[in-house]
Amino acid sequence: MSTFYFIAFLSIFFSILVISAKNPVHSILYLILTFFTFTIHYILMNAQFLAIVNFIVYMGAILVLFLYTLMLINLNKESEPVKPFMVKFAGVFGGGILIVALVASLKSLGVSNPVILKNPDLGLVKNLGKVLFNEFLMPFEVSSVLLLSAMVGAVLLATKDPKTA
Amino acid sequence: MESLTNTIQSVPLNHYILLSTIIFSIGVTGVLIRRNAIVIFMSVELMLNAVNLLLTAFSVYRGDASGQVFVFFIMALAAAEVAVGLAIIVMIYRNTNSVDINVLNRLKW
Amino acid sequence: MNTLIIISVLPIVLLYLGLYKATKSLLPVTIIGLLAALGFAIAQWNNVALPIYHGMMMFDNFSIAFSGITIITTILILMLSGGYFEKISKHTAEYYAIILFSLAGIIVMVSFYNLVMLFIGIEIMSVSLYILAGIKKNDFSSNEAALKYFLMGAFSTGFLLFGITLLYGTTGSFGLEAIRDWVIAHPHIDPMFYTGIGLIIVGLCFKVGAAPFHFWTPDVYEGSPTLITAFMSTVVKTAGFAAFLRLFSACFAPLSDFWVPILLGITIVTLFIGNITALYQQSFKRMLAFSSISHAGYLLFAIVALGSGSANSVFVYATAYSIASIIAFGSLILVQQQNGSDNFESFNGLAKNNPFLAFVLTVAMLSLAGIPLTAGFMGKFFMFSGALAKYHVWLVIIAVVNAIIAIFYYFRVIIAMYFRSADRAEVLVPAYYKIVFGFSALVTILIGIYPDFIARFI
Amino acid sequence: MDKYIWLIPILPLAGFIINGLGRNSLSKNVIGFIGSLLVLVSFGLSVAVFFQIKSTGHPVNITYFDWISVGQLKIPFAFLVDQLSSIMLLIITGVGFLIHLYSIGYMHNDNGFGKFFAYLNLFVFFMLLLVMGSNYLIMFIGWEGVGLCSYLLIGFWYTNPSYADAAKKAFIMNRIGDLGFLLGVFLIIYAFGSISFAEIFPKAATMKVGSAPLFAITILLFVGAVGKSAQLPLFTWLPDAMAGPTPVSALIHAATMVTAGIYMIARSNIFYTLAPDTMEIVAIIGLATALFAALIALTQTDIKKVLAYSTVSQLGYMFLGLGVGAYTGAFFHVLTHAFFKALLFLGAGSVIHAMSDEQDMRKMGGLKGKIKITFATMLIGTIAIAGIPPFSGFFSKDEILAHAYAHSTTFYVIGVFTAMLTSFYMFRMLFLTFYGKFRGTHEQEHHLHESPPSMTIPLIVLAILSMVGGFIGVPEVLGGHHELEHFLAPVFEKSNAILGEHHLQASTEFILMSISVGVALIALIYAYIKYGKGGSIPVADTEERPALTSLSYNKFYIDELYDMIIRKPLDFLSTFFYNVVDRLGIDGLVNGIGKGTVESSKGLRLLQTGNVGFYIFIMVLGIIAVLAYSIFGLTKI
Amino acid sequence: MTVSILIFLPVVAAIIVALLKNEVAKYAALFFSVAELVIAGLFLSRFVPDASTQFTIDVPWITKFGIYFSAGIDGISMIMVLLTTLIVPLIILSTLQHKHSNAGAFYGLILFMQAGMLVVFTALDGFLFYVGWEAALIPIYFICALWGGENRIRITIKFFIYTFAGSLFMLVGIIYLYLQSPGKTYDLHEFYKIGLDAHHQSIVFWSFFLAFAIKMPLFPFHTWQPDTYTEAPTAGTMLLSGIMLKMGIYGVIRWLIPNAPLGFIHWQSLVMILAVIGIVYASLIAFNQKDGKRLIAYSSIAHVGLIAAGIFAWTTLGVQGAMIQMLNHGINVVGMFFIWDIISRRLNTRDISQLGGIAKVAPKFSIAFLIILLGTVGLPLTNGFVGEFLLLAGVFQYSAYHYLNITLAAVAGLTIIFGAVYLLRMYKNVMYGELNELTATFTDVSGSEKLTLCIICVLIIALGVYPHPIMHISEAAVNNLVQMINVRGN
Repeated sequence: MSTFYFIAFLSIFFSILVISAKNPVHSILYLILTFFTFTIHYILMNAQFLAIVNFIVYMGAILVLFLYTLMLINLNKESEPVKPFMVKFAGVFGGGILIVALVASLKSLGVSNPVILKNPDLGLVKNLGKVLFNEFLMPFEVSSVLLLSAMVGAVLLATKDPKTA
Repeated sequence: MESLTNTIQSVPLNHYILLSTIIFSIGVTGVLIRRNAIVIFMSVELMLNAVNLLLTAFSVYRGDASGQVFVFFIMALAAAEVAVGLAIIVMIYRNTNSVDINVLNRLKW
Repeated sequence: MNTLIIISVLPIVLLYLGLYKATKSLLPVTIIGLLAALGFAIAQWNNVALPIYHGMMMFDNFSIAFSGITIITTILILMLSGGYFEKISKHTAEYYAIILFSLAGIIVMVSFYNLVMLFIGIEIMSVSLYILAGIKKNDFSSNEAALKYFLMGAFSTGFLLFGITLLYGTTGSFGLEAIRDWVIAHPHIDPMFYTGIGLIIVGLCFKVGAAPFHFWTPDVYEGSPTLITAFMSTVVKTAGFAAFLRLFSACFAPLSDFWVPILLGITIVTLFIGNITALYQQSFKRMLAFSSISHAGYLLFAIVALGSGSANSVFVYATAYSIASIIAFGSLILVQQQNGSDNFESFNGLAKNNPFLAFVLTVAMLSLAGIPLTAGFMGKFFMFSGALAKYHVWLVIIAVVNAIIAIFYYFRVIIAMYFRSADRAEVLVPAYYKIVFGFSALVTILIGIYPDFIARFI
Repeated sequence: MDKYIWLIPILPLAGFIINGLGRNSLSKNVIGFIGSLLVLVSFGLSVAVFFQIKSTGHPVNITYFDWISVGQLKIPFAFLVDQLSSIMLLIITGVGFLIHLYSIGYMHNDNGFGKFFAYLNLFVFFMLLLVMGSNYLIMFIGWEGVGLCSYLLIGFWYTNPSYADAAKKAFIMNRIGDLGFLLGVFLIIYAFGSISFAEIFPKAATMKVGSAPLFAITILLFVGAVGKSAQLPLFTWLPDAMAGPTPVSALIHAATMVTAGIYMIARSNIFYTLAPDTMEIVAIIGLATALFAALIALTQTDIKKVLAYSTVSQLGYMFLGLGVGAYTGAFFHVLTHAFFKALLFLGAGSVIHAMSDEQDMRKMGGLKGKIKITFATMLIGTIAIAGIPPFSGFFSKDEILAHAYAHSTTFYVIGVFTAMLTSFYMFRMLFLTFYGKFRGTHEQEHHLHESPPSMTIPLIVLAILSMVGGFIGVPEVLGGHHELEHFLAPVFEKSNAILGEHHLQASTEFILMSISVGVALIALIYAYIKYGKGGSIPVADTEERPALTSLSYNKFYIDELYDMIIRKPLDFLSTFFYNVVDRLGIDGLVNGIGKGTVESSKGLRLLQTGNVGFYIFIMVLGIIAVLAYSIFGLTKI
Repeated sequence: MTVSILIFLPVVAAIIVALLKNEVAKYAALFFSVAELVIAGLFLSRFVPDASTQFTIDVPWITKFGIYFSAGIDGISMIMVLLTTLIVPLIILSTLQHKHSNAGAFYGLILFMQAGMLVVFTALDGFLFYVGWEAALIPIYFICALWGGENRIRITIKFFIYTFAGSLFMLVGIIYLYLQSPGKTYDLHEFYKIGLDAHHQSIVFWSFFLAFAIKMPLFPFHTWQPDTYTEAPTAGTMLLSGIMLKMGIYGVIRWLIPNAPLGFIHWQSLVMILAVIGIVYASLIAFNQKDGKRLIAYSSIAHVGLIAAGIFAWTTLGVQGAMIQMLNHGINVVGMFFIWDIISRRLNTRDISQLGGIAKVAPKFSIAFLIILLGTVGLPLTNGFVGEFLLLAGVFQYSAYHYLNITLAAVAGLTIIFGAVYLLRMYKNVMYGELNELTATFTDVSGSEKLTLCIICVLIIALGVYPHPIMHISEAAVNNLVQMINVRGN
């Protein structure tokens, strides 16, 4: 139990660092840490498949892509102009209010049932695979369109046009 | 592993909700206060992950696998989005040598 | 289902055609493919509709009707693309492909029967649109549009997902049927569910461009290539509303006491922001963007006054709006090509040299303004009827006030074309354009005179 | 005879159409001949009708077609000729014919000869309609129709703007009265459900004296009469109407149209009898007008203006007569007045003709030897109007004064005073014109000539009528037995029954008569001393006048007063309404809404800053609002 | 033989004419409009003047909403149909000497507008009524904006938006009635049966009233009108004033009062007062107008105010008066605008102060002008009188009944004085006085102008002398309607 709270604290801590770090590269590094804490959360919930996917896809691929892009366009320095204090304040304030509003509207600050693993095998690859390729086959297939489209698009946009520019 | 997962047994669902709400909102705050498009995008990713976490918690709580499958799809989306998003950012950087969103105010009024 | 398969496979074919430099065949192949898809869709008309693939999708008349109209609209828009994409770059195949990917997403959106499908459909559509908005890679506006759309879209996706998650958390399922059953079975609903609905509303309102989540619309519409703007403001908007309506009528109808006030507020704000802001625009394109916001407001009527007629109202309205918008954007493309400007002034004196173009554009504007004997009026009429039936009298009165404001900016085009003179040469209208314009104008008037032939769908 | 009665009005109408269409193609002789002849035929028919009624005693009532019929209200196009109207027919067609005849000579050199005759014929048509109508609406047709003809004829020489203005003024003032008339008609419809004389008068006769609707009806109808018969306060149009050709002044503005008001009240006598308050008002207005106009006439220098004011004054007398219940007397005066005033106008016309269109008496003088017939006839007319027996004016005026005396001594005194003034200004006119030295230009003197026979014959005929016309109403004290009264008795039967006979003693009557004759003679003598023998002439316009004279000469500044209290405020209101209320106020509001919307658009579009951060911030605010609603809104559900 | 012939002939004609060029279009339009008049005459000859609705057509249109293409002619509609079919050829005739650019479109629009107005006047279905209402608006907007004067763009858009605003509220009212109707249809007679409570009827009343009041226009909703009349081409002005504003009046009779009788009673006095204020107000403003067309525009507001007052008095007298006066006003006002058209075409000005003495050079013209003027001021034996008399009588009945004694009628009656004042002033300034340099060039009317004026003058006098046949047409229908909605309960 205390493990959860510790990890939760870390999650929040790192995510705050993500948005407050001046250097974008640091932000990414903090984000990696944050995602790592998420992976731990998944493991805690015995969602092994997600933990692995999160580790590989998010931290391994996506964030590295971020980092790569940052390096590519030389933004690895504290180049970002600082927003006016008022804007920042308004942003933080808005975010804070959002937390309060969300939580309040969920009305679940009070104690509720603990999360109990009814089915310890739930998050295992085998189990999820069954669900994914049975019930969720259709979305799985369709999401290939998504990826294809994104792929084509990314290539289309990121390539330099030889003629122009 | 077993002992690790057992610790979860006594964490109320609400705390998961609270946690992901907070992280979600931190993501939102990040979007609000940053000007670097990439960092903003990262904040969005933070938001998505908060949702993922919550979905997983619900899934576990309900003992229903579909939540975790949904997380899988979200990750697929995130991958697609990152590909496209970074491509766009790179494209813009080529044209403007900047990824500051405040520079992007040609379209207004 | 065949429709979806065809539309998903077609872009791959196109990409191959592009690879082999068969640029000439792209448009015909696309159109033939879409017509085939349309044919398959219509073939299923009135078949007994059951959820398929474990309740993931359902091709009922609703979905067929909206698939049909989105496909037709896409065909019309693509017919305007002759020569348009070539001017941007030589990657025309990709452009067609991505549009079709987007359309695939839309087909999913209008046929979903599970929130997962809704989500994936929306994302396919959105991600494709992010790309399409930015295809003019060297155009600063296009870049900006793409980034703005992307950032805000991704941001709003977060809320949509959060909402879906909360629904899942309370009901334990993503299936529409399961959620509806759960709603009916639980008179005292967990607050989390309500919050979920609220956040889903936010997410969807973003997609359809309703205030105060509309901010991306004008900028993105203006910055994107005009043809893409046409696609966004017609097909995408239609799909957004179809999805919106499908979700709410299937799941949340019993909870209307909760979400109607939210949507009511959003509707009113949307109407006012859209119409009033459109009033002062100097750019025709940007005016259309704001007008599309206001039309979102009218379309929201169907959801606010959710009832058996809602689907029909949305269908008629969206059809009317789409075909009129196609004419508007099509003419804009032509005028822009000639004048290089999308200001109202660039339409001055158009009637003298291009009476046909001026006439169809007038029909389109009248339709958008909701003048009787055009389809737009029927759309508004259906919407008002629905809202009044639910006793939203004030809403209708506000809508009336807004309809009055709207006349002013729509008529600016007409005034420019007919009553202001300018030295200008005749705008060349390609044959494809003429067909599209003629067809659209005809349909607009036809629906305006005898709406029964589409009003009995669904 | 009943079968041909429609011909009486239709013949002049035919004349109008023929002359109107052929005004450029027909020769002047033909036009004059057609115009006069048709009126003459009408006159013949009128005589026939008159004798038929005189012999049978029954009125003729013929319905032609449904004119207006709405719900309960049925208004047929129908004629009613009874004793009253038959006499009016005679006056209109008879005097009318003479004036047509006169006009042939008078207008001979005018370019608009055909038009003039067309209008005259049209006028006769409308006037006949007025008196023949069997209900108030047909009467109203004529009522307004004569107003129109009056307008057209006053503005006959329209190139002169002031003439055109006079025409307009006449029409508008008449219309003010017409509104009152119309409202009266509405009230009659409302009270009786009909407007046919034959239906409503018997109904009215059963009502109580002084009942409220009758008061309102009579007052409203009287407003109409005030406008048409140029009474206070609506009399100013009549003097201005002298802008028209002189025959018009004679026919319309002396003999016929202006008496329509008296005719109408005489026609509705039962209403008035039952509304004594109105009677009082009528009498007072009549008396005031008589005096007021006479005062103005005292100092006028334009020969036609003098006659015009005298007409107003005489009309006032008639109203006085009506007001004191002397219906027959008033009508008698209508009759005699028609003769002598037509005569005087035509005579004045003859003078003007002779003087090469000069109307200012200060430039005349010494004409009696040059235009003898005119002088002689004018003299007769003057004596008649002055009320010197045995000429016609004496009898009729005396009858009114006698009734006035019976009603109230004050009325009588003022009446007699007015009679004295009348005598004075009339003889002043006569002396100024015909006596003394010629004061005109040499050219005018050279040009002096007596008028052609077509003009003098009517003068002579009218002079004879003015002399003998009074004998149809010789009162019993003078040994007559008042033919007119007996003839008209059926018309006023019910009124008289209610009013009761109030016979003055014969001695009183004699005294009254001698007083009035006496004052007339005194005035005559004074006028002679001052203008005939003394040869004084009114001062030129440029010179100062004594205050009172000036007041009279300037018509008590009535026109200026109206200008100030009515016309100017209305014009001001008009401009104010247009510029301030309409343009700035209402339209400003309408435009303001439009402008406001555009302005708000200007403001609202600034929301679209182009900054993604800001957009998202607003989105977040929106989301917070939605969430806040779900927090607070939920409590309700 | 159904009314659809009457409705669709102009539509077909409009399309044909729109495709023709210049002179051909002109004469084709004239031919079609006369043909339409002949057909209307045919209808009239077969018309039985009782309270029934004849020549009906009733086919499903939008089944989902119970909308039918349902139209027919009763006595009230017959008069309006006559008005429309009579005035339109007259207007086309009056334009024969004009050279309109793009004549095909011009005449096509006129004919299309005629169809719209005929729909309004014959519709028995709320939706159809509304559609006709707007269908008549679009063409006139284009007529005014395409062939109008200098400020036409700003003014016509204002006109369009203003009137459209009103009619949208009416649409709301119509839909509302539909939703309340027992059979869920847009059928007029179903609407009559709804029987809402007074409060809801008030809402319905206002929603309709706004549309009609703006269209007429009634004070204080009139400010679009003088500008529009001034800027519009004369044919447009004639269409607007001659026929279109009668749509509003007709609407009051057929759609407003019977659909919301309780609301009507509740607001009757206010509306009456508005109408009467409008009469005096507009008349006063007309006093000092310099522009002839604008003067006639204000005079038209005053006249329409009287018609409105007569209707809102809701007595047989008043409503019958309104019926006949609509016809009369149509003829007179078209005549008036034609007069000004002739003047402004010859002299290129409508400034009254620049004119004068025209009577001298143009006697025929001056006579026609005078007759039209007399008709307008309502002199007896001209058409205007019968109408004004009945209207005022109706107002009088109302005011007498409502213990206002005669105040309201007396104030309303000021129109006959004021009308004379401003019109005679105008006549004097234009026709009388000496010629000046400008007016000396004036030539008398000839050809088609003469014919048009002749027809108008003959109509003015004929209707004034013998109005009975016309009144007979609508008598039964009006009686029936007034009896049905007996607001006094007696």
